[in-house]
Amino acid sequence: MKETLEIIGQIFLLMGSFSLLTAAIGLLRMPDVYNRVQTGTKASTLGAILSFIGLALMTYENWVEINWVGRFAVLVVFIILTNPVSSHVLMRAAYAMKIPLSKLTTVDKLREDINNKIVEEPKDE
Amino acid sequence: MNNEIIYSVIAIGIGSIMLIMAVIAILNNKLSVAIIAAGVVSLFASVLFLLMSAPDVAMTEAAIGSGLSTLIFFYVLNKIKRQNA
Amino acid sequence: MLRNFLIALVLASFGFIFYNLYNSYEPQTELTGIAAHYAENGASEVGAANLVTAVVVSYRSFDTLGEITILFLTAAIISFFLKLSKEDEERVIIHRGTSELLKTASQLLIPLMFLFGIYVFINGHLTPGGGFQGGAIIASAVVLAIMANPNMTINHNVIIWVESISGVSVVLIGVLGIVLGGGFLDSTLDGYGLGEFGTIFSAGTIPIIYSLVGLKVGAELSNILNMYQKSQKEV
Amino acid sequence: METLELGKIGLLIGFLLVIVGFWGILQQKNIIKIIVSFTILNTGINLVMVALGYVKGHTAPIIDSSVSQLENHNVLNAIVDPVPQALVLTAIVIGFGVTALLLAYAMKLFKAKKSLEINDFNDLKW
Repeated sequence: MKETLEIIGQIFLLMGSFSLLTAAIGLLRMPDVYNRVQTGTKASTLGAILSFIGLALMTYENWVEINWVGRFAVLVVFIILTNPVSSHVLMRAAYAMKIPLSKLTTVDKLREDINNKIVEEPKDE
Repeated sequence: MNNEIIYSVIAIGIGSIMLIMAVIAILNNKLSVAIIAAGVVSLFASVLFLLMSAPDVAMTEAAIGSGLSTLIFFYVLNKIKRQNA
Repeated sequence: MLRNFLIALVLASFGFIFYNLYNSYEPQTELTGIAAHYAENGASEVGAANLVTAVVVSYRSFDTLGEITILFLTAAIISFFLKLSKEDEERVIIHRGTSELLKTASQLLIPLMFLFGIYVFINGHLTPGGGFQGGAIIASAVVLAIMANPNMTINHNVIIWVESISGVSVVLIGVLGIVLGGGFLDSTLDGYGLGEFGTIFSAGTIPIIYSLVGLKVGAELSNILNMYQKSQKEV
Repeated sequence: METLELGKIGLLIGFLLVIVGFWGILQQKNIIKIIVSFTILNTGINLVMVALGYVKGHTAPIIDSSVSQLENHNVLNAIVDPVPQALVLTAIVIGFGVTALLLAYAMKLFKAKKSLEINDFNDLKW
């Protein structure tokens, strides 16, 4: 039982580190700031969650003693809550500073919404 | 024993990033870049504290050194910009 | 030119001193001296699992008392310097609208952050953490509140009351150490308050003192941040 | 393997950061840049102090199950020095207070002269 769980946990860890690796490659290869933040957030959130699941499986002893599993669960919840919000605020700040979009961009929904007066334009003071 | 060597290699990498960031913080002419670079130095210092088995210090440094002090720097910068305009 | 030469001279002499210090540094292989005493007897004398907490709150608590006094003085001086005049106080500046997502998330996150800060300083004698870290986390929650709603005003009286009551309580518990224990700020209360090692109700008055320190540090850091936030109103 | 000692690496980085911070304080002319250099110097000194307390291969100074599982229950061979960590803990908080105070002074100075260059503040020069 324990050995099997350990092997499954290691597989999860491997998947998590692969996801983090793609995040790092994406940071280097993406054309502009918005795409970079997007890859950095999405892939690293998934990578962190997978790594925590793997670690929880590897440190599992019995379900009564949920010392570490509970802490990893709380960590995963915190990451799910905070990571998207922080990158959203970062991107809005970048948009307000009028950092140019990449030339390959075809759809700019925020600009459309601003033109249709759904949201107000974020402005740098 | 193997862990120790891996930690040392990680520490050398983190330390070189810290030194480069510190030099950037001093030489760059834009104040905002300098402040962010100083915050990065603090953040990596907290990782180094964790490697040197000082988790208490790492928590304090991450919250205060790279969070709150960067924020008050930006408050001052914002006010100076506003008064200049 | 002369200035650059002098700077180079100062830096070279510092570099020389540091080089010698670095060369003569021998890595420790075992704890010696006072650290060995703390490591061997910390658990039985003070009862805190986290030895850093034992050193900060019990063995060297005068240091901590002086530290929170200095922090109080700093906050007082900053409040004095950044005090606004009447017309500045009433001015309203228009911030750029914060996004819906941040507002909604902050409503969920701020209570969680307060809870986490309180958890950190209540468990300061068992796990990494303590009053200073918990106070910093509470101040970060205040920062998030300010970020989500820039026109928010923090009630100054709350901060003042929390700060002064916790500061006075720390000193009062210290005086209690003279009466019941071995001296000022003695946390063990003559060996009766130690409890079972490793549980939350243990280590004498250490959790109480550290929680009060956490509240005080959190209030002071929030006060400093609040003063800086308000100073933006000044033209 | 002598040079790959974690304590020595921390010490070296700390010393270099101190020197870089001193260089910034002496060489820069903008007050905000001087305060930034001050924070870097502060970080460097904290790093030096923690590195001096590090003992090779030992864990954090918390007595929990990992320490009590040792064969002879000898705490001395298991944890690092807690005293420098306690000192650094307070030093970081004080450092934040000092930085905030310096920035308040900087704001007042800017309000007086509308400038942050130290060469403009020559009232006491003769």
